[in-house]
Amino acid sequence: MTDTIVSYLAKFGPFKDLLEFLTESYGANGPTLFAFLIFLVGVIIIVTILSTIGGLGTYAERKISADMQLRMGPNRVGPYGILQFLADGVKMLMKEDIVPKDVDRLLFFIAPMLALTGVFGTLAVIPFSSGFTLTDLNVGVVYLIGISSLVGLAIFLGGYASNSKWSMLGGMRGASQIISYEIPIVLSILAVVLLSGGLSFGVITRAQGGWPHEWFIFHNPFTFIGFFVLFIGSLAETNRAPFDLPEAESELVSGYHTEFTGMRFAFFALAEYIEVFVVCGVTAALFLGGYQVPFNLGGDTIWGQLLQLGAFFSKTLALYYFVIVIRWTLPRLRVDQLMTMCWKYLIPIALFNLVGAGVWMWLFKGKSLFVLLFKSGTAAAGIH
Amino acid sequence: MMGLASYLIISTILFICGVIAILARKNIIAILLGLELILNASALNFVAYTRFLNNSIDGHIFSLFIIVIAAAEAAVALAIVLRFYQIRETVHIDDATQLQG
Amino acid sequence: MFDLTLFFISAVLTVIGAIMVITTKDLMHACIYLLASFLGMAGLYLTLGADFVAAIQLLVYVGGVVILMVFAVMLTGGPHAQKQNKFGMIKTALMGNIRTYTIGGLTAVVVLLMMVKLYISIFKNYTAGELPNYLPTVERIGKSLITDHVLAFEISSVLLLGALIGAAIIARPRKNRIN
Amino acid sequence: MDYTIANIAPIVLLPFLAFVIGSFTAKKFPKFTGIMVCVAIFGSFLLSARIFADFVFNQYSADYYIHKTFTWFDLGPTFKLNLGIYIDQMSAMLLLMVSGVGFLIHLFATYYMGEDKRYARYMIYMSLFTAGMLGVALSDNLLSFFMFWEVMGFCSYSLIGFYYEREAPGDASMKAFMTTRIGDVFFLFGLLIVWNVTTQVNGQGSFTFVDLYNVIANGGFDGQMLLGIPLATFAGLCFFMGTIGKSAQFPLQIWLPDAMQGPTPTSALIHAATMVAAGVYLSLRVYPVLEAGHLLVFVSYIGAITAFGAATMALVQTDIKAVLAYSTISQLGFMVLGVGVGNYNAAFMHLITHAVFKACLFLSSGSVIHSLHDHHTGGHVQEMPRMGGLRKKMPYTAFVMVICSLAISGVPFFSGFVSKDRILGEALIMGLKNPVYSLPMVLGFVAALLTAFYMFRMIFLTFYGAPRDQELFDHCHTEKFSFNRNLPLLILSLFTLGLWYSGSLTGQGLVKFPGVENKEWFQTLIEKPDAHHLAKFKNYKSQAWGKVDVKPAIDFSKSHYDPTHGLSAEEAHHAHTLHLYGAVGSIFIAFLGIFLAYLMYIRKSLNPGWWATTFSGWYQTLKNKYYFDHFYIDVLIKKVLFKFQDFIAWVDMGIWDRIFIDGWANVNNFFSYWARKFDDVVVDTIGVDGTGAGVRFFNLVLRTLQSGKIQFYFVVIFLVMASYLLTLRVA
Amino acid sequence: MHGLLNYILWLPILGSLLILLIPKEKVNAIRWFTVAVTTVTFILCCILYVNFDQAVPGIQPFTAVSMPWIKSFNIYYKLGIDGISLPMVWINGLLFLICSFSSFDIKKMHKGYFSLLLMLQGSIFGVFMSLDFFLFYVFWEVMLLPMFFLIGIWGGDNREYAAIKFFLYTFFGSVLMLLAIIALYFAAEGRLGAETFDMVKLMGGHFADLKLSLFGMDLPFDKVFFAMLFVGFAIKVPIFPFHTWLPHAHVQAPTAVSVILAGVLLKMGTYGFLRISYPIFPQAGHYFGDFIAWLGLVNIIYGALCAMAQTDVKKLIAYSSVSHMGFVMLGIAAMTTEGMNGAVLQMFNHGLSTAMMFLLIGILYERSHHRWIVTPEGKKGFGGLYAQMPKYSIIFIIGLFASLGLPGLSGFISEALVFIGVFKPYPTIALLGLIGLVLGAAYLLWMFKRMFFGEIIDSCKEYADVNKREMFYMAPLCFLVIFLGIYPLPILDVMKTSVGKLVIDLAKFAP
Repeated sequence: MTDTIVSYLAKFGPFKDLLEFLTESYGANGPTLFAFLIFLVGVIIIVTILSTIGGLGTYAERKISADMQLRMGPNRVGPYGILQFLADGVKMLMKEDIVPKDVDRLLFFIAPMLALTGVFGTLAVIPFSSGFTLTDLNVGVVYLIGISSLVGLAIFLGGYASNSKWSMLGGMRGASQIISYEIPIVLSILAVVLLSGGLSFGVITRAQGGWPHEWFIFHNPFTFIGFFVLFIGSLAETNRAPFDLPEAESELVSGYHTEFTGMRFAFFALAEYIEVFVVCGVTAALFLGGYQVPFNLGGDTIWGQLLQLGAFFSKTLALYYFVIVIRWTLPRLRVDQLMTMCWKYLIPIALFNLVGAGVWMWLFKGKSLFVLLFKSGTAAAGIH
Repeated sequence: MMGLASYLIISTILFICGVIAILARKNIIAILLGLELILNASALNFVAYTRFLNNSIDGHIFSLFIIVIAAAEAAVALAIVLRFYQIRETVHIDDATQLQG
Repeated sequence: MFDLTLFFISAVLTVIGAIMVITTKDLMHACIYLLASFLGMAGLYLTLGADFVAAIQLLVYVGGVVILMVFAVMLTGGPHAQKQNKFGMIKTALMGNIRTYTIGGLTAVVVLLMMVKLYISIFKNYTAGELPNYLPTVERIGKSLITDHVLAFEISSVLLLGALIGAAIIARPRKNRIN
Repeated sequence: MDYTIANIAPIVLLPFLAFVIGSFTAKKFPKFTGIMVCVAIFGSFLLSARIFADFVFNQYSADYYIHKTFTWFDLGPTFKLNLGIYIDQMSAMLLLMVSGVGFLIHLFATYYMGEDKRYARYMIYMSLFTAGMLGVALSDNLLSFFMFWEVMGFCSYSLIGFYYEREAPGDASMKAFMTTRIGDVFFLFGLLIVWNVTTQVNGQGSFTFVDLYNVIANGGFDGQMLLGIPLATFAGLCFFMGTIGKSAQFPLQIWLPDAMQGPTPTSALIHAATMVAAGVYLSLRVYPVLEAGHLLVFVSYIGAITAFGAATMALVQTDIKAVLAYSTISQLGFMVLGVGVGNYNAAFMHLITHAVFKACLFLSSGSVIHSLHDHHTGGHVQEMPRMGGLRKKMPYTAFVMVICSLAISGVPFFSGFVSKDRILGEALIMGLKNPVYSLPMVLGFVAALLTAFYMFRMIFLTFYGAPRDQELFDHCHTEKFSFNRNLPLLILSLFTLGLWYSGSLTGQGLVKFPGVENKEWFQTLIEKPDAHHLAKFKNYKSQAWGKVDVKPAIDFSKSHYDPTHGLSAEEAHHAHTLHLYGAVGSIFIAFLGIFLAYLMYIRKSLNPGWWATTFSGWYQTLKNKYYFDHFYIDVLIKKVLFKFQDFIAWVDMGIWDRIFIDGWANVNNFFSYWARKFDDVVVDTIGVDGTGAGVRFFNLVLRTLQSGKIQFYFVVIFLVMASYLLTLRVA
Repeated sequence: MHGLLNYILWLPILGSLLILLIPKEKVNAIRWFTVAVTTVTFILCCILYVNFDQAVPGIQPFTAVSMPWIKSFNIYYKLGIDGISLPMVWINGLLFLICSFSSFDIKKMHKGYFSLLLMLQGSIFGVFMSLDFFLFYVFWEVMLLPMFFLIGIWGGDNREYAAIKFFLYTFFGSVLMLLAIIALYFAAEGRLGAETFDMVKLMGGHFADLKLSLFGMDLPFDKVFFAMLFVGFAIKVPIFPFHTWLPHAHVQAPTAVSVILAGVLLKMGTYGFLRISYPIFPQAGHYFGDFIAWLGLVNIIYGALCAMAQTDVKKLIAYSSVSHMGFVMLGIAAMTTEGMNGAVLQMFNHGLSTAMMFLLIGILYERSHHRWIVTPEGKKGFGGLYAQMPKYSIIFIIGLFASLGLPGLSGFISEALVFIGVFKPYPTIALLGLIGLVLGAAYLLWMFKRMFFGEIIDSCKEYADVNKREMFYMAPLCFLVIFLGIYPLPILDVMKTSVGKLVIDLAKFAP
């Protein structure tokens, strides 16, 4: 567990002194407890920020769609209506908590929680910067995929528990869609894993560089295709348009969360928007160099960390913007088209990419296309 | 507290629960749940022995294969259950006695 | 201390989950309890230093098996289906009764005895020693899988492929059989 | 004069290249192709003329020759195949004749075939043929001789079958090829014998004539037997079979009349002047073998029978070309008779003179045929009964044809007299000396009589008298002189004069021109390869093919004319006297024949119809060619060969394949049937099914345990496992 | 250069597998892919030819490939060529190239056809290249499979019968051969010190005085197994009386397969004599020499007589193959330099001329859909083709005369060499063999006369002359037939050293 907040802080002198003091006074459990506290603080910070971002996501969605449709969008609450999400949140908290009569109560309560748990669980391994990462699990990628599939279960349970036909259909669609699209996603992530030689996000990010030509997306033709496979798969994973079949308004009223109101609905919505952020972040970390800054500006200092955070968030938010634009651009797919797309196109392509990336590794000793093209460029060679 | 014994007790509980689920339930899916429990119990045993008895990695690999087999078994078994349900419209275990002697 | 906390939470989750699986009357709930049990198992694996196994446990059971189970439950009746089919059989089977639980319990006791007998021999030879440090296992597992265990690895890949195709073929509805 | 590859090889290569180039240009530029072929052959003619001049006028020695070889292929120490050229006086003359006559015939062909739609193809075939014939003349060995010989055979086949839209040329071409093929395979066998004998003598096989002569000179054939026949006889017979096939001698003469289905220039070149003569040329080349094999009597009989039989058949022909065809066979018979009676150079001289006048006759007949166009059938007319009086319409042709007929009939001062008289004279000598030769002698004289008769019968029927088919006569255009129609005829007829051959120009002949010295010419330049001649081959070494000619180290003295031809004075006188008698006799016979023809067809004092009806049996026999065709085709081939081959094919497919090969299937079926029975009854029913029945019985008992309830099974499993484990003792 | 044989051998087989990946609707892609593969193979064969060192007798070192295959049985993957096999390899490359063009006419199941064709090519290469007996046998048997299907699926009306007959007959021979192979394998232990399948090691007459106890009799080992190998190869050649599968197979097979069958496959039998039977059992070879020579003579005359009686053109040419292969047997039986060289050259030349004939008949069949010279009803099947198809006729004449051995075309030299070689040991047979030459000319010319001369019959009036594609693949054969007739050195030179060595080796064992 190298790249976490604790290990980052451990590089600074005062912190070490503090640890020594704690060790002297409380024994071996002292530093652990302290690390746990710092961890807790980090978690609170990240959850807060991400919840805000999730809320802002709804705002951004409405604003961008308005932009595209030549409307104003929310503009009453706060400057440019930026506080609209707070207003919405308050409204939802204030609402009556309706539980329909024939629902399966246990599942009805658990489902939103499960969704939120799944999403927040993934945040543990997202590499926001070299210092500001909650934990850099050495099986980070697998963990992320595993824990995020809780969302799919949550959606299904939500649909099942509601005891409503619309919800049921939405839940089923969501679950089948999520488990199907997990396969191309995993396969294209594996290609990246193959190139970088590690399952942790830290390793993968550090295998790339600050410049675009050092990113994995431009490493070789297979990863270039792999990026798009991953991105399309991510859209389906998060039930975003054009794959928003589980909540297709025009067919299923509102899909799996038709019967949910108030805070439970808010949880679902929040989970969705945060998940979009998460997948964008993952895509950025895997393919677009993550938090890497050109020339490694700032190094380990706090400024360097801020630059890295800036780099990560700007890439992620750019993707986020792109996701929203796609939602308001493309029409929704049919169910059979969705499945055809996954099983007949994305999976073969992803398999091909995986094999291709392996062959590339074997043939060119892992050198990127750029390095091969400009072999004489010592700078390019030196970075790898 | 985190000794071998505690893990073995947990796994034994899981195993016993699995056995009871298999024998007591009449729903095929519930029986499958019990099977999963049994498989998990054995996987846990493997990992625990690895940790406490020898530090080779083989126990991990064995539990990985157990997971793989469990996944395959779940897929095929559930497919069979669905097919059975399509044909017989029931998932009662005692209705699946076509193979009796 | 952190480990211990994790162990307690996980153990409780696992055991409670497992017991609830056999006691609950609702199949869907049983599935959810099973999920809890699996999550606990993942935690237990972590406390045993098996990070990769834990992650795979999460990936396969949470992301795969439980959803499959839930699907199956839903497709074989769901909560409000009719109780009887056209043959007069019970559509959604009972979750057991006194008689079955008795048989199960008795068998469980026998099995428990058997296991105790097994464990005795283990504990006779076992002396608690210095436990090794937690080390990352991914690389070791990976190398082991493609060197010592490559045959098993390949066979399991074939098994999975067979299971995939088999499941798809078995579950596919035959159009000419539908009335 | 130096001879190099550059000035000898083109003799053959020019026509061959014309053929190769012509094959590509024939379709697009037919006129050009025709001209190119003529030019190429004229080039060959010039080169041959130079060689001829060099040999005949400059060297004047019968011993002089050029022999150059190169290795064609080499298969290791024991097998090396050399090819090369051999030029002596005989080949030099043959080259000149072939290229000269060939050129004139090609020139005529541009007239005769000019309007034909396959004109160019015709010309290139002719060109290939000429290349083959020149190759034969240049060959130093029997193998290349044979190869060119077969190339000629192929060209002959193609040209006889040139009008392939009709059935008859197809039959004729196949007949020609097949008949000669029979002779050819014997020729090939002769080659094998030669190779074997040379291998035995020299340790290195060879096909060259000089090696053959060398072997004979060294007595290589002595005492060798093959299949109970002396080897030399066997070899000689094989070679002579080649001659019989190619020169249409008895009994393989049947193909030549049919070969007239080809265009007339073809008949002139191939079936009169050159190819058929190549057979005789072969006999002349392998003369020592014939002599060593004591075959000359046989040869003379064959020749005489052919000469006589063909002449009799010619008597009754009505087709103008058929008459000429039989006359060709007859004249070839004379040549073979010349070989048989040992008059080597007379035979060769007759070959040359015959080539010239017979080519001329054929071309003339072609001229006649080409002019006669039947508007009813759309074809040309060859039947003499529909001709008559044509000399008015085509004076040049008539003149030339009469000249040539005089030559062939043996009228003095014409070439035919010179050569034929010498053959007959020698036959007379032999016949008087040795009674065995008397029959050939008599037949030879009678054939000469018949020759004069039927030739003039043809002349009179064609050109004299009143037109018998007035419509045809009217449609015939009056002949206008044209260079490619009449010039070749006139040039050829010029060379039918006897003075070119008789030695009169060089002072050897009976008729001497004043102021002419006695110089070497035909009679002694063409030296018979007898023992004396062969001696010089005893230590012979051939030269490798090179750029520059290296003349033999021996300085050949120029030969002098020896009037006694190496005989003693008394013998020479005797021979001379007999020759004179023979000459007088043959003059008489020639005139008698012409007179008879005159009586029959001009004066009409003898009625040919009366003769035909009176001797109708003979007439039919002659008409049917002595029933040879009938015997060969209808009896030998259709009755014997076809029946035999059908029988063989029936045995092969019907008996061998159907019964013996496929019959195995029945055997198999039999065994497999019983094996199956055994399997069904004993093994399966009793053994296997019996076991099954036993099992089923227990099954009925035990199946009750199989309730199909899985949980029951689980319980059993757990209990059994538990019971097993509980019995284990704790270690 | 060292792996060249590997490339030549496996390229077609790889090609035959790759064809299976092309969708079956893309017929043109399949055809041109086959052409590409055969072209590359042919170019490799030419490279092989160019690099051939004619001074080296026996196996060329630069081609030798040897690696263990099944070590426990001493089986090696051992390839190599010498002057005897090189012409065969080369003509195999050439004929398959030509056949892939000719096979454009195939009407059904293109994918399978071309795949099998390439597989056939690869296995034939294997037969001619392998120096390990076991490998040889494997390729020998593998070759049967594509052949069986090619005849059995794409053949004429009676194809199943022909295919099964071909298969069973050849298989029967192969089984005898296998027996001999195994016997040699075990006999080698006693004679050479180790059990081996290596042909080169087995050569040299090591097995002369071995005895074989069979049914209570003491039989000479080498004579018995020479006879078994003889039957195995004789069926392939085919030698009378084992020849009856050939007419059936030829008549029923599609054109390209007939070409391969006559052009290359028959040569495998005679190649077997030269490569296996004689070098391994030279004493037995001398012992059976007269017998084989007489059989060769019977082949010549019997085949010619049967050919003459046929009314089906293809059957006629099939029997003519029987007749011509008799010359090869005659040359081999003579065991003289000239005879052996002539035999090998005849193998090559017959490959060219008979391939021409079959291709030409295939072209005609493409237009007429029958092959009767005289139909079973007794009418003319063809007539006046000369006027109808002039170009075709010219090519036909070249093929015909090459076939009947006209000097100046390729067939003559080999036949002449055979006769020269045969004359010395067997003058009688040489004399009788001449009948075969006459009959050969007779049946071919008779066929030509009946089909080509005369008026064009009604059914022939729509036949088109050869098109460009057909011209394209016939032209090289015409050229080769004429060129090699005038200048045979390109083939003679490469083989003479090897053949000479064989003859000298055999002469050592002359009784």
